[in-house]
Amino acid sequence: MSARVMLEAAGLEKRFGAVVAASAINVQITAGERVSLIGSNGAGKTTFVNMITGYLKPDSGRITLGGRDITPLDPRAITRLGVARSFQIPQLFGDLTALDNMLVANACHDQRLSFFQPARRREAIDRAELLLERFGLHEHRHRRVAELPGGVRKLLDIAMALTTAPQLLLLDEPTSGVSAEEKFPMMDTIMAALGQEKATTVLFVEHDMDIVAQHASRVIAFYAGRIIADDVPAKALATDDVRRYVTGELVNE
Amino acid sequence: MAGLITILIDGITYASWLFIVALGLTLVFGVLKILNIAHGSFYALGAYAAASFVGWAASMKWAPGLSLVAMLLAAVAVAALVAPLTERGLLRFFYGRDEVLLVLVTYAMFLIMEDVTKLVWGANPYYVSEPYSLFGNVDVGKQSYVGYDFALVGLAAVVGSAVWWGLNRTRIGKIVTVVIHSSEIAASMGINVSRVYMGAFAVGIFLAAIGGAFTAPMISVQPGVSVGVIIVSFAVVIIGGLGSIEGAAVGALIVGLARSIAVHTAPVAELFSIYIVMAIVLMFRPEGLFQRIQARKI
Amino acid sequence: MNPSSKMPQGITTSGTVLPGVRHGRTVALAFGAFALLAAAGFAAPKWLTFLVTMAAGNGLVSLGIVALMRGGVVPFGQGMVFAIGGYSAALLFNKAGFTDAIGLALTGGVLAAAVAAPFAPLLSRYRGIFFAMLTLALSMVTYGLLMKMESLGGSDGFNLGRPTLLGMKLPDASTGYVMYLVTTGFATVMALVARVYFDSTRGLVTLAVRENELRVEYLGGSVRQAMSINFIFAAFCGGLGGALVVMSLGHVEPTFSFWTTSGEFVFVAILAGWQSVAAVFVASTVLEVVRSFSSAYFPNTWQLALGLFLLFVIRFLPRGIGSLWMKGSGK
Amino acid sequence: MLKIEGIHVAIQGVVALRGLSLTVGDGQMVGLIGRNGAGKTTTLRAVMGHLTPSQGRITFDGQDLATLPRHDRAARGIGYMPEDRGLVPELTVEENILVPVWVNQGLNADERLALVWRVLPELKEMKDRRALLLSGGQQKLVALARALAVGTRLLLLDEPFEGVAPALSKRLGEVIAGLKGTAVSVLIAQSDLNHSRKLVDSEFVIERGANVLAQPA
Amino acid sequence: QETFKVGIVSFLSGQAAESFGIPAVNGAKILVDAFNKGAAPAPYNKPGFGGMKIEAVYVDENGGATKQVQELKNLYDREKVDVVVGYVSSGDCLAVAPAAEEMKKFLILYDCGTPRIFEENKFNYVFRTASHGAMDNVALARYLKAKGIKADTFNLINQDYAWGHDSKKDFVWSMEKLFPAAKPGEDQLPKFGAGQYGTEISALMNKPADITHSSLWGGDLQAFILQAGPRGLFKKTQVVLSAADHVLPGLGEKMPDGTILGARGAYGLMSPKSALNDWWWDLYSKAYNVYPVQAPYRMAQSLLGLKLAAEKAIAANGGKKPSPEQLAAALRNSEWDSPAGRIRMANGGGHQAVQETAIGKTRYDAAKKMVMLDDIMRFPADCVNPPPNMKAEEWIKAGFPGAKGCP
Ligand SMILES: Nc1ncnc2c1ncn2[C@@H]1O[C@H](COP(=O)(O)OP(=O)(O)OP(=O)(O)O)[C@@H](O)[C@H]1O
Ligand SMILES: Nc1ncnc2c1ncn2[C@@H]1O[C@H](COP(=O)(O)OP(=O)(O)OP(=O)(O)O)[C@@H](O)[C@H]1O
Ligand SMILES: [Mg+2]
Ligand SMILES: [Mg+2]
Repeated sequence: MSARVMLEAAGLEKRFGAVVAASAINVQITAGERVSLIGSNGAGKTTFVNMITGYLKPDSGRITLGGRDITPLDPRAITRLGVARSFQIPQLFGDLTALDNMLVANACHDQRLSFFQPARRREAIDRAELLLERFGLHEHRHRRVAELPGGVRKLLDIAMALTTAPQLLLLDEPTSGVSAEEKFPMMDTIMAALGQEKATTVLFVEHDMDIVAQHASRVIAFYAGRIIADDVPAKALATDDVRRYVTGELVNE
Repeated sequence: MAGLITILIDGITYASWLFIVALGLTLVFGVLKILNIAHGSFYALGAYAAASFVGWAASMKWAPGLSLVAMLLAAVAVAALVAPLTERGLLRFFYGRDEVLLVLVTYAMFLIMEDVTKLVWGANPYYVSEPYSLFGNVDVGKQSYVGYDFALVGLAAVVGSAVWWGLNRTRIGKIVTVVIHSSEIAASMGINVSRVYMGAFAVGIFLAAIGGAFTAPMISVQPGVSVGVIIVSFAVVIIGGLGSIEGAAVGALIVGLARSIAVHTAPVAELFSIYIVMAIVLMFRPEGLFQRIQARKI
Repeated sequence: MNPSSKMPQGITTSGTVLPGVRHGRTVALAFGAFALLAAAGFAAPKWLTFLVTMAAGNGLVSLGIVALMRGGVVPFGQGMVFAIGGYSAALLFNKAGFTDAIGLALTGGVLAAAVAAPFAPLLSRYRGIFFAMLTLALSMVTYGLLMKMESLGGSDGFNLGRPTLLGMKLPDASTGYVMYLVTTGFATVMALVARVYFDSTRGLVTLAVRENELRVEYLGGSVRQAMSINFIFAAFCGGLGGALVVMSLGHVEPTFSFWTTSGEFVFVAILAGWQSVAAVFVASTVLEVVRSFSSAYFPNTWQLALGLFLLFVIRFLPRGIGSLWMKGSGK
Repeated sequence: MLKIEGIHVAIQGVVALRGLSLTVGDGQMVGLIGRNGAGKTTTLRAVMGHLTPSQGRITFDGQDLATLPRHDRAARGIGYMPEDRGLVPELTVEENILVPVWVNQGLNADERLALVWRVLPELKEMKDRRALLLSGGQQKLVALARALAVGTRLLLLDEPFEGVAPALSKRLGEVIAGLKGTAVSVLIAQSDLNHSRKLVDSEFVIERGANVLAQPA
Repeated sequence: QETFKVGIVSFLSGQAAESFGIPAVNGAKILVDAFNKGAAPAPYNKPGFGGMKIEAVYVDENGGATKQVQELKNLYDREKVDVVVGYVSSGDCLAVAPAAEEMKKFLILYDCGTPRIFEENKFNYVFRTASHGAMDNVALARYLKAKGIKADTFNLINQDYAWGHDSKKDFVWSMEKLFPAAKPGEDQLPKFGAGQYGTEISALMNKPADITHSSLWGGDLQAFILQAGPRGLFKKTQVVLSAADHVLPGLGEKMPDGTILGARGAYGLMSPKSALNDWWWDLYSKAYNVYPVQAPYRMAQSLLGLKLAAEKAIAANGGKKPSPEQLAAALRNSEWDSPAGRIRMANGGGHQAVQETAIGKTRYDAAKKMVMLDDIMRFPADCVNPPPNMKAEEWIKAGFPGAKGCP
């Protein structure tokens, strides 16, 4: 694999009043990596994802995607460059059915929207249903998503992110809210779905260390806005800082 | 120089009654999420009730100074009578509906109240002008102002601070904040949500009514008084930011001053002054001057 | 086994459409409806055809509002485009001697859209009540300007004569009916256009914007573009409606742009709901009928009657009249 | 103390619970286990009165809850931690915890606050921060604290461990375990057995709105 | 027995209801009643209209011009009324006139003030049975002149809509002719229904002028008087009001003394002495406990004119109900006596009435507990109305050519 740097964050700083949400964040992600972002609550993981995707502007620092500076861009422009994300709290179109949610994702992905072409046309539906099926969402496709249980919504959220066939995918706590016995199959599903899109780079925020150990090729651990570890899972999870602040294996004194 | 002082005084006195009325509007929106078109009708009700009460007070031979008390009582009576009727009897069936739908509900209420006030009080005008002379006149330079106008500024300040203090500095205020955020959470905490709605709505009506009651001495109370205040008070709360007390105060001052400047320097522009100010403010602050804190979404 | 084959056939295909097929059906439906309307109008008494003409003209404005409502915003100032359409048709008629009904209607629509276009990017930033109020402010400024324009009759407005149709003069007796045909014809065409637009990919994205803008942006869709387009579309509908109403009415005045006028358009749009385009015209007609009869039979309390009617509809048909026959989409 | 007998609940026409039953005894810690969409949240919301069962009964200390207004639950000592935290963003952490104490007579604010700070000392440091600034996990802690503040008799915890980093979820586990043996009963809704297995005295597993089996742990 | 159906449209709600709409409708009700009983004095003493019972249908004018056109069509087409008498608002008049014309139905505009209706259009079926607004302000200026009141400077406060604009211009032009040296000062244009005039009053007081002119009416006028009175505006300047008689009964002692005002005709306290007027005054006062002001007078004069025209047309039609054309032919160029004096359909090709008017000065009579009008001066129709061949604006600007009989 060529060691092409796809995403680089250099010297990111972000404060909210007195709270430091990001401090001296330097990260380089190579294409094809599966990176897990871990950290205690409030460590700055979501903030990091938000800065990469343009939702938050860092106070200082620079983010480049494939060599191109994306720091000033808005979420839409960054999405159009092939970055997709899912959300800690699913962001769906509550009054629409699951299928329609997917159709919207499809439609938005098309470069040119049409005034004439029906949204619910056969080939679009087929494409959407394929993905829904892959995520086991097929039976829910005609239900209003506001009525769907939390875990299902989570999956749908991720399925929508995948519709845009991204080269970089950021998942914010994909398995939270998903029942225990489904967490692993679900990560398998996601990763399998990704496998088909060639070499999608994935960053995922995760609290379950077993999943991290199984699915990540690299772990970045956050604490109080700083990166406290950045290594392959086995090594990262073994550092004192991570054991103290993240997994709680070492007790805080 | 004298011109400037006149502009200021005129702007502030105009702002005072406007603030009282707009305060009620913004409060009701803040708590119940209803932008109440019928607010103008409550204003009219206050004015009519004041006419009836002051007339009654005069017939009971109350001292002239007590007519102010009669006006206050009128506003209380309107709030005590109308709030339960409209809130319990009508609005609660529409809670949680779309904001715009609720605007229409209150529009329907406005239509109904127009005819109801006409049926109750008839079409003939009422005058309550006795209290207007209570405070004598105050001379400022070339101008002679009616003391009552300044008394209204005082009333606005008192009412405004009372409501502000109640919402920001008391436990009741915090409780209202919880209800504003989510009625389900509030109920889970043990808050009697309908009572808070009712209370906020009653206070809102009271503010509209007291605005009407204390304006009554300067106007002739007759059909149609409701229409004029609606749009101006809307403009005030939009400029200030919906649901914000500080916003209503600043909005009322801006509207009052803008209008005063227009009348004194370019009377032809009076008709649009308010809307132009509103458009300009929204241009730079899409949600008004005092925006509500937004919860984190992602 | 393919899981989809387990589903009952009706569910899999409900809501799905094959390209062209649905459009064909919609067009046929529209033509049928228009033919029916034309026949009914011929037989109906004059007051009724006039009422329906007005309802159709006003309904066009509300149709534009529905387009915006689908994106989650409600303009409280559509009176502005209504007035622009009306005034431009009337001025063209009086000052330029251009009298063709269809031409005037189209000009009204196009001019209204042209005036609205520069505001569209600005307004696309606003949501909720603030969008409503900013449009209201614009319409009230327009109202104020029209009030001041003494050359346009100030607050009293002015009259225009009888339009012609495709070069033909309209005889006294049938003017009402011809204008009825022209207006309902435009209404049918615009309803058709709106239906196709609402069902298109763009139309679906509009619905998504209402639900969650953030997500639309994160999927690469442009919220502001969607809003702007809807705004311009609504302006066109509004201008068209304004021009048509003015031609039938023979009179135009600044109250066209007053907030109560705008309020009624919004009311019709809400009454109709956002699902069905036909419902807009039904709602518009229902409102006119209720208002007309209550003002005839309760001259002193017609507002009370109208208010009660409104409450009744909002209470029992919260998703609009359209929800009576559009059960499919949404909940 | 809490007894749910065969309740049916529909949300906007969608049937979410069909004949669910469950009991929580005095001082017991009970798990309500089910996959996504099984009806856990619905059950808790029905107890809190946000949803009304079309059939069946919910009793608390023998009193039928259906006859009581929604806000009466807190007065009877039921604390609720909703799935989505439900903090009031404008209020500070401390105010979020205190508001329910204020509105329920019979609770001593100082006492309840002291209890909360003792059990969750990490919250004391952020007591003056507005809730809207907290991260998801931090909000979970505050929500738990708020439930504790009024929940003198029964706590309803909806997925307390969800989205919480391991270190913190351990803390939460400790806190909940610490309630054992006190007079407070706890009902924990969870899809994840890992956290609750060690904690609960008994568990009810539900699927598609109905009981699958009830077993003592 | 055949009935004659009359649609009567006026403000039953909204801002013009109290001052104009409802008093006018009240007037119509008792008058129709008296007609049906044959109780009116001669020549109005035939029961109903030439023996046909009059049936009145009342409609609210509130709601805008579009609604009015629609309701007008409903009245003719659905309710099958024979004539419509109505409309206070000039905008409504402008809108409904062509609609009636197109339907070839008979329409009487009884109140609205704009001169434009018959100056800009020619109608066959539409009539206005009252003078248009130019008369009011011409008379005011003439009154000032005749009484030798000092008018070196004058301020203006008028509502910001056509009525206010037109009144202001008519007054300013008249002043230019009659007081060439007079200088206009403040020109305030509060919006219709403003209710609060503190700022405007300050502006007027800042630049005090000899005369302050206003065409405010209704609630706006009352609020203005209530607010300006205590601030001493009426003492600093001679206030002249073009259409203010209707606020006198209500305001009573709150009406400052010495205010010069008109009633848009010789109405109310300024009405001429006549048997017909006495009858009408008593009829109205007994029914409503207040004397009639301008609105019921104007309604009465239109119904009286309509009655004579209808009877003439019925006679011409051999006792049967006349067609709109026959009605129009009968009313065109006709003349009749009203409680406010002689009404002559002299202008606008026989479709626009001219009438006399009067101006007076207020004085509160504590004994009678009512405002009286002193120094009343009467202006014959030909003195204050333009001749048939001239538009009001041209006429005033040309220095009132052909004005006859001015005091
Ligand atoms: N929009 C915001 N306004 C104010 N403070 C914020 C905002 N977003 C994040 N913060 C603060 O920044 C810090 C980091 O928050 P962030 O959401 O990134 O944490 P996280 O690592 O994702 O935590 P969790 O696992 O609980 O989701 C927190 O202390 C949070 O309170
Ligand atoms: N607002 C709603 N409208 C309609 N149906 C709903 C609504 N909320 C929940 N439901 C339905 O009720 C059922 C039970 O949902 P509930 O939220 O109780 O599940 P849960 O067990 O808490 O799941 P999760 O673990 O995902 O939180 C689900 O099938 C869901 O579709
Ligand atoms: Mg996070
Ligand atoms: Mg749940």
